[in-house]
Amino acid sequence: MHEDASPSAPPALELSRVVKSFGAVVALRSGTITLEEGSIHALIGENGAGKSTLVKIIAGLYRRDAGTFRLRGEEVDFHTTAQSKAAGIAVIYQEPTLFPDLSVTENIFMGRQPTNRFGRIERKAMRAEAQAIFARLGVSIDPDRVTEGLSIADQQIIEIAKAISLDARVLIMDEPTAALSGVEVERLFAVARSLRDEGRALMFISHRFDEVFALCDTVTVMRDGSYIATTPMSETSVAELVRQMVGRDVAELFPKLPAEIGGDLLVVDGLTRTGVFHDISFTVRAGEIVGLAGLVGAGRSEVVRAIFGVDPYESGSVHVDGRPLPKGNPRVAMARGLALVPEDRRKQGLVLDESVSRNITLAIRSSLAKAGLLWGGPENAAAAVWSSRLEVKTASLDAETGTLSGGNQQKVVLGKWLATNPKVLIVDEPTRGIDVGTKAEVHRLLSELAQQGLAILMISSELPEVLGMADRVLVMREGYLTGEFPRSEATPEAVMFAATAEKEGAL
Amino acid sequence: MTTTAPETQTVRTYKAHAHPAWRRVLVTREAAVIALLVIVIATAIASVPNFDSPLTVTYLLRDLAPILLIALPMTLIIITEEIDLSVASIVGLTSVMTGILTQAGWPFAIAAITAILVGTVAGFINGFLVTVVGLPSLAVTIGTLALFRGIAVGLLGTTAITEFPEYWTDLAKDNIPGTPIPGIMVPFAVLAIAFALVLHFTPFGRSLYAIGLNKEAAAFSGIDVGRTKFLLFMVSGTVSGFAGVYFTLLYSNARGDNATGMELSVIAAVLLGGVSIFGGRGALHGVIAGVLLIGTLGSALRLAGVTSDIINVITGVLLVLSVVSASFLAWLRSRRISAIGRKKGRSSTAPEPI
Amino acid sequence: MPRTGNSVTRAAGRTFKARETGILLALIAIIAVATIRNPAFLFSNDGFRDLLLTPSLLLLVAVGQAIVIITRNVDLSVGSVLGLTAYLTGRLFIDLPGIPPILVFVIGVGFGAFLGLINGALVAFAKVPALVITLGTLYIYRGVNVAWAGGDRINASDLPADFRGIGTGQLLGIPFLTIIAAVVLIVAAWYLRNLRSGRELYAIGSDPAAAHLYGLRVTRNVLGAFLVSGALSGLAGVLYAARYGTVSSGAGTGLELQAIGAAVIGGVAISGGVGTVWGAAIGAYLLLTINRALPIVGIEDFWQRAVVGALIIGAIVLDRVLALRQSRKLLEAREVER
Amino acid sequence: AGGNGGGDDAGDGGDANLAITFLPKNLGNPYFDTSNAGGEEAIEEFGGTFAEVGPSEASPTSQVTFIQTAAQQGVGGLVVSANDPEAICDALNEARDAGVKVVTFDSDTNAECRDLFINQATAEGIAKSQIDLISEQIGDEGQIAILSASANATNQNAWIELMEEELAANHPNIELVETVYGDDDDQTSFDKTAALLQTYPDLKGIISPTTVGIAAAARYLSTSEYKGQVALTGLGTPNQMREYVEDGTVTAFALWNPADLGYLAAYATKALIEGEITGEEGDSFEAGKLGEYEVGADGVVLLGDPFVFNADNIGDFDF
Ligand SMILES: Nc1ncnc2c1ncn2[C@@H]1O[C@H](COP(=O)(O)OP(=O)(O)OP(=O)(O)O)[C@@H](O)[C@H]1O
Ligand SMILES: Nc1ncnc2c1ncn2[C@@H]1O[C@H](COP(=O)(O)OP(=O)(O)OP(=O)(O)O)[C@@H](O)[C@H]1O
Ligand SMILES: [Mg+2]
Ligand SMILES: [Mg+2]
Repeated sequence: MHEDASPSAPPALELSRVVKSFGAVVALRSGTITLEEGSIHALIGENGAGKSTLVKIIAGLYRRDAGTFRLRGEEVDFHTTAQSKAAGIAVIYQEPTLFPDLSVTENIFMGRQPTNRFGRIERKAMRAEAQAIFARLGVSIDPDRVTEGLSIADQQIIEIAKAISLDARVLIMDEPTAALSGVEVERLFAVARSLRDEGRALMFISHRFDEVFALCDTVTVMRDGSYIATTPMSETSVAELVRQMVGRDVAELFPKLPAEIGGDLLVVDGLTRTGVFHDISFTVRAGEIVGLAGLVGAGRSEVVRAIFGVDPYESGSVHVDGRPLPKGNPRVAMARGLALVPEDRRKQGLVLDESVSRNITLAIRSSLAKAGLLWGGPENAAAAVWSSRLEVKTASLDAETGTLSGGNQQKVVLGKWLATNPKVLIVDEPTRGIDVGTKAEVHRLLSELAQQGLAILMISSELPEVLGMADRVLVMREGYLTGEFPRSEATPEAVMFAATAEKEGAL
Repeated sequence: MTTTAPETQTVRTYKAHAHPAWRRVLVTREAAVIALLVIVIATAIASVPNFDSPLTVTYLLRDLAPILLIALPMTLIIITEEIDLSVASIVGLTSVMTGILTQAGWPFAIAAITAILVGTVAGFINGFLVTVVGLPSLAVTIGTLALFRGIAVGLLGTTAITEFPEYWTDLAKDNIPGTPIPGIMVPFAVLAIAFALVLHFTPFGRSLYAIGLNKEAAAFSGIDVGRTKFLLFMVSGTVSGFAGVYFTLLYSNARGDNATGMELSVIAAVLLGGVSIFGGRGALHGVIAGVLLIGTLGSALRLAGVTSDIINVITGVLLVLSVVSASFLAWLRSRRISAIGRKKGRSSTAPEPI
Repeated sequence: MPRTGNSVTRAAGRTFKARETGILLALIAIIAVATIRNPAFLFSNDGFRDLLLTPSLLLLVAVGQAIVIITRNVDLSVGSVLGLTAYLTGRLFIDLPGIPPILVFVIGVGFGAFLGLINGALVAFAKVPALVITLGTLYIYRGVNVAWAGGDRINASDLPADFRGIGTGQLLGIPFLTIIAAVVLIVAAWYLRNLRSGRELYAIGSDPAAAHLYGLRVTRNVLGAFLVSGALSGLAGVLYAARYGTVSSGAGTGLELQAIGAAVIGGVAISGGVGTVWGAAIGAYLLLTINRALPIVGIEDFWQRAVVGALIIGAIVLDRVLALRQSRKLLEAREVER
Repeated sequence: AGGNGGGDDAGDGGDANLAITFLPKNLGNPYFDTSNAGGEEAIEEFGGTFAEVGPSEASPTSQVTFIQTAAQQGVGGLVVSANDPEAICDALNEARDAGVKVVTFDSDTNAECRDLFINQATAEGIAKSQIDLISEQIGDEGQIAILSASANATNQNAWIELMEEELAANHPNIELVETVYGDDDDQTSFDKTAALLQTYPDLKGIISPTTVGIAAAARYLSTSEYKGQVALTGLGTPNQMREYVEDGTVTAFALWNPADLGYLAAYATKALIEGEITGEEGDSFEAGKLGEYEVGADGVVLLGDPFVFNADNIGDFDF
């Protein structure tokens, strides 16, 4: 019990030693955070630290396994998100969760539309209110259009509008700024500050330190599902926070090995897809790691998906090792030595309900077949080789991949693609959601592979990772390639400027 | 310029399987269906008069043959998370085609092959609409169910064609010499083995499961999801066409309404056999056992004087129970796991936060 | 009221509504052609009456089906539910002579709702696919019906004349059945558009996972959708008995595909979240009116089903083409915004 | 395989297997309910075992399963109304090979697939009575249409053909505009009647030579503006038609007594099982209360002439 806490007003929201596990994965070991009214509280931590899990427990989406959860001093236990909403908690989830077939207005008010005495929804009032909120946020989105096809940024803005319209005492924002431009972020901050000044409690999750320092009053750091420390913003520094987050020095995370740079292995020229990306040209050479940086939503994933052939493109060309690659044909791309470790491993990288063995051999299944027939033996043998090489932690090869921890899942995806023996390896967010130790291992592996002569194109939203690993850094913004820096010139300022500045300048 | 062969010093070794072989074989949905089938057969032999006669086997397999045949491609289609409701209409259409062409004086073999090709074309239409136009297969095949049936009924109008060369009708009906097993079981066995091999022991089969479980990940692994499904719909049309020719010969009868409603029998049997309607789960031996289970149960009950309506009720109950029990077991398991998790959480006395 | 939307998104909104308008025009065109060929199709008492009357039963079932499909489910058991309640209706009049028709309506609708509730409970609580469950109950309900009826059937003479009058009678030239169907349609459409739980049905069908995140009562709503579908099929069953007088154990066989067909033609997306009961209702009228118009236009009876099939496919292909056009326009609009 | 029945009554069969199964076109059809009741009455009289099975929809392929089951059960005789003359032929022959005596009634198969056919009336007799009734009711001129059962029903098609010949030969002013099929399904027949009246505004009369069809058509007419304007006749049962004869929708229709048909079929089957007859032309047998019958050409036994029901006599019947 916190007898020493201010006895006058209980904190708006208080979580203490909350535990949550999914099967064998312990997502949250001891989640602890205290939100005060009239204050903005930052929650930071590496990918997979358990921030979103904590948020979902507050939202009533998950039920905690243990620990206490108090709201204005009273212990609560939410079974559904409706209960937390009713208790005055508004949540912006990390991934936008809109109903694509419904209008923007309906999305904002779903389940609590203004009604008249007879329960009839008052459409006019609803629409007017939506417009008022958009005006406050300073954005122009047609409240009558369906949300299908909106950009990620617009979707995120609707999520924010939704949370604001709730008029909640507690507002939780899980990476709301990830997809927003500088101007939009500023507007959001203005709204957040005014809400704080009205006496509400806010929680803000972000990976960008500048934002955290600009907006928040207090900061809580988490690592590996555990609470590490809570400090007033004024008494800490970026270096201190990073030390708390990572638990060691950052430098050793990026063990860059010297590699001999060879000829062009991947040549992309003038790639264009209307509305998504434009005139993208670059090359990746043997032995080279090229980083592709940019804000979330810049279109980096779309570019590499088009290169690999999963997505279409309208014009431009792709050459692998000197030979042109046909459009939209991943099979040929694979045969020519291209491999893509996709950004969303749960959706794109793995068949979660299949065994580890089947996943690792999925991309090489044809070459494992003898006389057209494929038996379990060769599959398991091939899978065992790559599992042990990457040290995948699994009890058996027929365990369902979905039961593995995130980092081990990522290793399975890496193994699956390394098994194809590629010349060019494209990795999209290779360390998203994996723990610190594994992260270093992945980095070491990428470095080794480059040393062996692979051409590697690495997309990452973590600037330190890009700067630490890449021989060359490309930057994308809004579908355009806006910068290219050799390792020596790639400073955080230069890269961030290329990723954001021009847009702000234009506005 | 390639990755080196994986280092030989294996740090970890991996068991291929978490459970011993007998458990993997016996504790499965398929094994349960087969066990149920054996129980039904044993009970029927013991208590239903005349069930043990060879005629039972002959009639049962003959009548089930079209369902058995169509269940093969249907299994593959449902495993890729699609569905084909138009199969019975394709049977009707090819039956009518066989009749019309035979009546027009074509040699029967040519007429039959042409009819089967019509089935392929029907499957092509389904495949095109589902994969190229990108429509949901449930909606598409509800449409083609009406369309193909409508063409069949429209072509033949009031008449039924009943004259077919005796050689062929006998061929369709004759047993394998010296056994009570109808000759149609020979092509069925060949097809069943081929389908089983393809589904369970080829790279193509692996891709079907991957598509059913996660088609995005499948596409990212270089699997041409569209082309694969297209192919399956065409195979489904072809096999349904073959079943249509057999159906025509078995009853010496080409009519527009032949095999009406058979799609539901096929799908019911496939689902009973352990194939998940959400795709990615199921095995052919389970499906064959599922078809035989429904057929045998029906045959035994009819012999015992139970009317066809009760048989329908039993089929329906089996179907509902089979999915509900699976989801009930999954629910039990998840409850156990979360209970364990909660216990773990409580016992771990985390240090008081700073 | 200021409009912030640009012209493209407004155009997209228009194509959305164009779907119902489109098939309404198709329906009107068919009626026009048939009437030109044979004026009695529209301009005779019976012609006008049958035009309204014939699709009324299907309309009721299709409205229920549309509600279920909007939640991203499907109800294959509607034909069996209709058959069973129709038979129940007859039995009630035979076994309880003098029972007031209104009570029969209440029992029939209640019984249909109960059958729908069984479907809904299995789907919502056991979390198993609706297609499998309702395929199972299609067999079960029909089997129970046949077992119960045996060789018997309900004859017109078993039903009181005033009850049968509901099936054939009219008010101001409009058949009672059509009036009942219209009332149900208006109530359902109003509910889906104007009440919170109606909108929640759309949300659930649009993205079930997001609906869960929102804290919408997914289970309760899905249960409710099946219950309504069952109740409407039950109502249609009672009215079937009133209209046709004779009820055999096969009544309503194959109706499920017609109902789904009507909904799909009317623009209710099989993947949920999109469509209106108006569309489903027009779809029902289109399906059955085509059936009656084809012989007049000179197309043989036997080809009707083929035309219906082509119609269903044409409708969903059209939908798809419109959707593709819309998404391309939206992309281009984004391009311009940049 | 021993049957579950067995008659030990008089007759040269002695311990003959008198388990007889009736297989109508479909269940839930009142016409067959009546005929099967006649069969059951006869079987009770001579001490056999009666069973009734059938598909719920009138299709030949679904009848095959029931024929096969009967053969497996080893019944003594099977009485069938065929949904298709050819499609169930092989199944019937297989049953005969297994020792089952096969008698068709109401709707025949090819002569070589059964032992006997119990004909309710000659096709000529039926066709002529239908045409006579309609021409009388519409004044021997104008458009008429036929509402038949299924498109493949042997008996229906034979009658329709003969009706067309009769019209061509003796009623040149009557035009048969269309034949539609109600599939012996009440709703379909009802809707088809509606469609007919729409399509042919000048229609004077409808012939529906099927009990389901005529009842459905009468029900439609009775509440429509065409009541009394469009004549309706055909083959129907008195109980179903009583209301419409009394309210003037229908003046007269015809039928034989279906109960007698089933009764006769049962006795004929018994005679076959006991070896009293073999189905040869000229064989004769005793059929209980109906008296003695003789087998005609092609193994056909004729029940008698159709009977015309009208307002004057309908009160005398109850079936
Ligand atoms: N539903 C789930 N099932 C299994 N494991 C899960 C589930 N949700 C989260 N996890 C795991 O729990 C851990 C914590 O995840 P969480 O999403 O809370 O991290 P986070 O701090 O929000 O990371 P990020 O910054 O990437 O958003 C991760 O290892 C994740 O893989
Ligand atoms: N569901 C969607 N609907 C419409 N547009 C989308 C959608 N998802 C992404 N986009 C748009 O596509 C472009 C690229 O998005 P994406 O998030 O893949 O970019 P990214 O640079 O790969 O970001 P990340 O850091 O997440 O990898 C953006 O303009 C985004 O707005
Ligand atoms: Mg997170
Ligand atoms: Mg990306």
